[in-house]
Amino acid sequence: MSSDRAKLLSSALKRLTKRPTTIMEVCGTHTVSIFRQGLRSLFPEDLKLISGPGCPVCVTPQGEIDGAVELATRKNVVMATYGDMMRVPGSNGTLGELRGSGSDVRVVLSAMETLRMAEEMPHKEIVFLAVGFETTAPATAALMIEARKRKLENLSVLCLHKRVPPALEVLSKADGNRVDGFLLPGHVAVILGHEPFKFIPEKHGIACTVAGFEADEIMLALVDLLEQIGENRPSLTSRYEKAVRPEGNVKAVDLMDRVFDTSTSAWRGIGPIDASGMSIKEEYSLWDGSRKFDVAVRNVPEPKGCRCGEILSGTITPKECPLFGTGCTPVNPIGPCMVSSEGTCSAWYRYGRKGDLKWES
Amino acid sequence: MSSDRAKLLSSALKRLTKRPTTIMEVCGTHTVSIFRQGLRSLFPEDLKLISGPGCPVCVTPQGEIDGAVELATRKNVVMATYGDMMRVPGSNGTLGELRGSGSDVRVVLSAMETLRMAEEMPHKEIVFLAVGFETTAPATAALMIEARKRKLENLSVLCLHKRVPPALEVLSKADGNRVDGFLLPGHVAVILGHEPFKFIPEKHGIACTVAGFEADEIMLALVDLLEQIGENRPSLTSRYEKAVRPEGNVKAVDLMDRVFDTSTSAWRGIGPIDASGMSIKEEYSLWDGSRKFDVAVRNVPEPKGCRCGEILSGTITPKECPLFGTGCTPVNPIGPCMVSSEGTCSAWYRYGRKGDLKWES
Amino acid sequence: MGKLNLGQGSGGRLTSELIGKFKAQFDDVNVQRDLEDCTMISPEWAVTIDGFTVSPMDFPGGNIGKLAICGGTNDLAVRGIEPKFVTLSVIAEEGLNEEELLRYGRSAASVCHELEVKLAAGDTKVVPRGTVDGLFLTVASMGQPLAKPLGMERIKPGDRLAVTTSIGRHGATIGSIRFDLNVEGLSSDCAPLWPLVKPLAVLPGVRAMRDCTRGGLGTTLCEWAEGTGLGIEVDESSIPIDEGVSSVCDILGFDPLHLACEGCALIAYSPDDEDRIIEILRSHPSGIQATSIGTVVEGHPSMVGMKTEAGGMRVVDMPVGELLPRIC
Amino acid sequence: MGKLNLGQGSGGRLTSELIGKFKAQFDDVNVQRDLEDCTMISPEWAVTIDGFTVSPMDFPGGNIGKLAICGGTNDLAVRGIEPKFVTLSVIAEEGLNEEELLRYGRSAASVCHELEVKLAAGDTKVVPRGTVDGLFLTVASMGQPLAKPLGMERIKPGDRLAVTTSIGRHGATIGSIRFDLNVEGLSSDCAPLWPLVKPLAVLPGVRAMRDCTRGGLGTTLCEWAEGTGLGIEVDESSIPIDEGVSSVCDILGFDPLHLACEGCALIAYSPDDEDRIIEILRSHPSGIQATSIGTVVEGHPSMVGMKTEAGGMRVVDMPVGELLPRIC
Amino acid sequence: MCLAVPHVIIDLAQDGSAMAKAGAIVREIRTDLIDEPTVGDTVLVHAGFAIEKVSPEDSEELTAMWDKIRELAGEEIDEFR
Amino acid sequence: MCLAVPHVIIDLAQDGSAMAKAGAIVREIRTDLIDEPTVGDTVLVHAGFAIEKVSPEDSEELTAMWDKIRELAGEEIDEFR
Ligand code: SF4
Ligand code: SF4
Ligand SMILES: [Mg+2]
Ligand SMILES: [Mg+2]
Ligand SMILES: [Mg+2]
Ligand SMILES: [Mg+2]
Ligand SMILES: [Mg+2]
Ligand SMILES: [Mg+2]
Ligand SMILES: [Mg+2]
Ligand SMILES: [Mg+2]
Ligand SMILES: [Mg+2]
Ligand SMILES: [Mg+2]
Repeated sequence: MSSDRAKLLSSALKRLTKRPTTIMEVCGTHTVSIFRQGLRSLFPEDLKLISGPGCPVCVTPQGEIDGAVELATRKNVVMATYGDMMRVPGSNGTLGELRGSGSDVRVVLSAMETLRMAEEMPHKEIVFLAVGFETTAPATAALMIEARKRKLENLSVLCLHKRVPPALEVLSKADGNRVDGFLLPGHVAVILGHEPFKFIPEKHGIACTVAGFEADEIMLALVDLLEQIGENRPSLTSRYEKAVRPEGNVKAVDLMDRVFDTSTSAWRGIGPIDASGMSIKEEYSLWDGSRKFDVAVRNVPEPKGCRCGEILSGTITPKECPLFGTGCTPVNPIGPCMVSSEGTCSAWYRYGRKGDLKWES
Repeated sequence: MSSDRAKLLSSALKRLTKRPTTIMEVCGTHTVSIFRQGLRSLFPEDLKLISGPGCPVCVTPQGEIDGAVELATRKNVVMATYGDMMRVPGSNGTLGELRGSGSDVRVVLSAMETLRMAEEMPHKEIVFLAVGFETTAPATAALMIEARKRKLENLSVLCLHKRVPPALEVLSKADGNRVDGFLLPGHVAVILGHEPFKFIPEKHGIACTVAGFEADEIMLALVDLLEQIGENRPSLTSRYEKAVRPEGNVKAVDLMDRVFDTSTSAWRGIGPIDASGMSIKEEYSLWDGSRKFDVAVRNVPEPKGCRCGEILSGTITPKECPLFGTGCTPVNPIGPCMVSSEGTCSAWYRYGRKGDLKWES
Repeated sequence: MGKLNLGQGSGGRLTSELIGKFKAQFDDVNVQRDLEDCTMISPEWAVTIDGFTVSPMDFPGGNIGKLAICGGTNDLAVRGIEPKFVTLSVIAEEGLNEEELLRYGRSAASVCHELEVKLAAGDTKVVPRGTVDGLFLTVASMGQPLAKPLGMERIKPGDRLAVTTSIGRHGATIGSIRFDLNVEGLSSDCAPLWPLVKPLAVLPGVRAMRDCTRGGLGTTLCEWAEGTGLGIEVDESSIPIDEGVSSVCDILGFDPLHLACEGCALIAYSPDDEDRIIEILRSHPSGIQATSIGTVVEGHPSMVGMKTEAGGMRVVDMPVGELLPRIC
Repeated sequence: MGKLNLGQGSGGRLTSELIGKFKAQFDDVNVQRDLEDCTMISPEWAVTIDGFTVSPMDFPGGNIGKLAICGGTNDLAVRGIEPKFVTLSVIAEEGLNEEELLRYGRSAASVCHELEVKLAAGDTKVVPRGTVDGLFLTVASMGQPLAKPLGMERIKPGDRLAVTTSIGRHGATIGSIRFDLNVEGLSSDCAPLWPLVKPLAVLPGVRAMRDCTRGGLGTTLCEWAEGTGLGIEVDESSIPIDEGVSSVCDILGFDPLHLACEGCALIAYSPDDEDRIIEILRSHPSGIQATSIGTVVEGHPSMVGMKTEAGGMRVVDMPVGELLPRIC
Repeated sequence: MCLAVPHVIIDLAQDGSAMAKAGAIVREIRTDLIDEPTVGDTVLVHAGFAIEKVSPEDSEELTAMWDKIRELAGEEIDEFR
Repeated sequence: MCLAVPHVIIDLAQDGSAMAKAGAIVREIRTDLIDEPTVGDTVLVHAGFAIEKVSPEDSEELTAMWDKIRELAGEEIDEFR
């Protein structure tokens, strides 16, 4: 974004922010993008952005991480996952540390890379640890369909995928919800389209705009939201028209539907949410790592003093956590929000821990 | 040995050597022992010691080494052998080099160590590359009996064992044999006793003394031999009475007989010798690596210019090989006699390449 | 205190912490108390040491041999110290091609030749297969200062900062190979800095230089801010970044400020000398992309701020842990 | 030219050959032309570098940290150069216990302390699991000569030779662990030599010293014979060998002359000074086994002869290739 | 979540994969999730899959929005100048 | 061939193994090949197996031989003195 456009948008935002307004950016990539581009310093003081449950790594319960870590330690297992997962702490260390103790854990850029791994290591069990929202889940579905087609017996998926809309419903109807508008996740909307989000303005009266990830796309979406809020006509708009079709990506949704059922799923710090999970259908059970290896998921209490639950539901900002920046830093993280590179606490610490810097020179 | 005793023995040898006399030390350990203890410099000029075919590593044909090397490269195979074998060159490199290219080749001090390896690596095929004469073969036999008892399916033996007496028969009756006496291998005699060697004086009129490996034991045996030669009454005597019983080690021979048949075997540089081999009996065929893995043994020509064959049969000494010390050194060995640490050429090069040094200081 | 992890090797905060703990063991015998990468052992001589491992050992723009001599002498060069001697320790894996080893040796020698640096001592070890990944080179270098050694203690508020070339090229090159990305025109910036910065060593306006290696420009900026207790401000739009580097960052989710450089120095200097310094740098082939990128300030002590392209302001921090591709 | 093999790492002939070939790549930039282990870079300063890897990292008598500083400074000490500074490069494997690493650091530091040597620079890298076996340390040391540096060029026919302690203890210790032998009373000789040999550095009768490391006393003797073109004669019965070392040699078929030492120097000196030198050595706790073992001669040039216990004479050569147990 | 980068398709394979260019990078991507992938299409790639085609031009709505914002910001922008 | 070293048996196990001492070394050896291994026996160990017991004393024959050698060497030895 040119800084001319930025100035334009910045003053538009100032004009439109007539009273203290709270917008939740749902998506972790939005959180990071806003911080990394220094956009917070361009917002008027009364416009407050809080982060939501939009880092899939952060919302995975510790018990599920522990199950994955345990599976990766099994002798014959080669675990493949996205880089994001390597640093998330289970009760007994992270997948990255596990690799340090000799387990075979590999970073992939695409789920499909595991197909070749399975073929090249016939004596090993390749487990793809699948994490992410509706954006990443179609790729996992495509992988499982292909694995079934190729009859790959040594490839399976440990599925931690989650669905975004049910989580937004929980937040929308929560007591004490102080969100005036949602900056909706652009890439989830690319897959799901507008429909699954319409209940938010319609049932809960909260403004919604689908946003892209460039600085101007985010700020335009905020302009949109502030207009809705100012005019008190909550609706669902999109400022990511270049990529999102209102009906979404039908092919991708279809793939997910072929492989996954909808189920209740636990969100770290939030608790179980109806219909927010993706469980592998019976006909793909041979490729379901959880069933194949009987992965146990225990209920693990959250780290003491960590307020990630409140962070993830937007109830507090990191600065309100007494551990932030003192007991809890990226070097010695306490909670997942400080570990994941898209975690809210991590982003606040790395890009804004001393508040908004003022340009001196 | 005290140098007093050495002086005594040295002068006794001088007295007894009345004409140019050639003794063959059959055993590689004798060769090395004589050189390392500097005994050659204590011998009279007319007493010439030549080395025989007594380094089991040297007499293994290149084709058999190649077969072992090929087997070691197979994916699932872990090859275990004595340190002696690591440096012997096959046509495509040594076992040591193979380890350098990622094959799993391990040095053991005892055949029995492979039992634990087999139990600890159930998914690997452990192959014990068995080499040596009648001293080492009983250990291999004990291993195979135990492997059969424990029903270890992933342990086998690639058997390159050889028998000494048939080789001595070939040398004794060879045209142009210039050996006046044999310094017989003490440890082989520990196992076999005196009987299998008696044919040498009796049928071929060549003096024989079983010798130990200490300086005084070797020199005493030479005294014995020179007396026999001087008095022209070739017989079989023993100067290793502290260890060798005339009947040998019946238990050890029995073990060998249970596991091995007698067969024709090829000796590097010498050719096939009747009854000089040990082949694994039918009832142990499940533990016979050669059968199990169908190891091919091709006929490989000797390295060009290398005269190891003549060295091993005592026809020439290393100094008579034009490559010795120039084209062929321990750093860049051409033939096996320069590679093996008990090889004749190697011993000559390492301990006596400039002839017998004279003490200056 | 647990087991070592890769994050501790990636040049950012975790590395600093580990190094701090390790150095603490040497407290009573340690003369390298400051945060500079080389130490004066007498008024005439400075010394530095660095270990080099890179996978793959050949990469566009260099190889481990070239890298080792560049990296090993750059730590001297950036303090205005003329590299005079290197010593080289080789740890090679059984099974490595001998010809390959010798080729890396030739590359190393050719950088020595370019720098007129002499090899003073060496050590070569071959270790069993599997106990080292190919080759590790360690270079200790000795050099002599042309003037009073540069160092961050000279940095003052108001000083300007420049980089000598576009950033992140080494890290992006290695990352692209590791994650199998085909990037047109991308190669490591691996280069010796002395020929470029020698004229600056005697300019009184130059305060300090640092080669941005592991952890990238961002880490070096933070080290200076934290080491001096001053604030630093840089302007994102002024930082030279090649298209290949930004493409790799886009796809893997890396911050170009955190990608390793191997031939890029950060320079702090008096604002009065800016034109002259940039001119000197640009007149050398490896400095044609040299650009001023920011300023030392009194505000936000020990912190680095960056004015973003969007006109906002954000904190620049060291990377924490291994750089891992972000996907979801 | 093929693939590197372990023999090239064991300190004997193959190692010399490989080092020769590698050094040839640096021909036009190499100032280390002699065969000594350290080089004067100015009239006041000498430098040396050595890489250290040992498995296991803890062994009776020391650990890799102690070993690195001892070995890294002994190359200076044996030239009569007082070690003043060390630089230390650490390459550690992901997964190594951090506490273990720090403990090795403490051991290293405590040798520095004993030697009054300062740590001048360091580098710490953590590399992925499987790319290094635990830990590699590289030490480059700098020191100052007390007098004209000792060196083999001073050795003359008629000079006598002594060792400062019993030989082969480090090699036998490591070999016994590797082949699972339980040897009573055996421990590595790993020790810093400077405190022991410092008084000799200023004795004009002392010609040269060398620490017998990889390849053992035999290799050092050969290097001197070949380097000076003179003959050397040693007397087997005078060479101090502990019972543990001979037991290991008996069982594994090793030659004690080929086993590594890490705290034993070979010294060449004028015969007139023999008594004084042996007395000086024996007055230090790590020199109580010091013994004269032989003589430099004009005969059999470049060859080492040994008068055996049996009263015979044989050639002493460097080991060729990896030391492997002999069985059959 | 969901880092996605625009790529231009430069070559199509039969098996549902394609070569695509993002800045200086040419890489293989999967096209399973989009309709009629065509050489020249700009697609958004996430985790190795093209998840949607993107239109390179601003929508009319967006152009209109920019006008509105310019208007809205009018005075403020002047302050900056 | 056949490096063998004398060991003294110091402890016997049931399974055909024994602990034996050679110089400063105590190690496990196999006793499968010898009759009635007994603590205190000196045995010759090759490739981990005791291959024979050795008698620590010189045989009568050997003692006689030394006498003969002394006699034989008589004059020569004098030359050395
Ligand atoms: S700052 Fe740390 S402890 Fe506090 S909520 Fe965030 S992650 Fe949890
Ligand atoms: S010196 Fe070399 S080439 Fe000649 S016989 Fe011996 S091993 Fe063969
Ligand atoms: Mg595993
Ligand atoms: Mg194999
Ligand atoms: Mg350095
Ligand atoms: Mg540096
Ligand atoms: Mg450096
Ligand atoms: Mg060295
Ligand atoms: Mg050195
Ligand atoms: Mg040395
Ligand atoms: Mg050294
Ligand atoms: Mg460094």
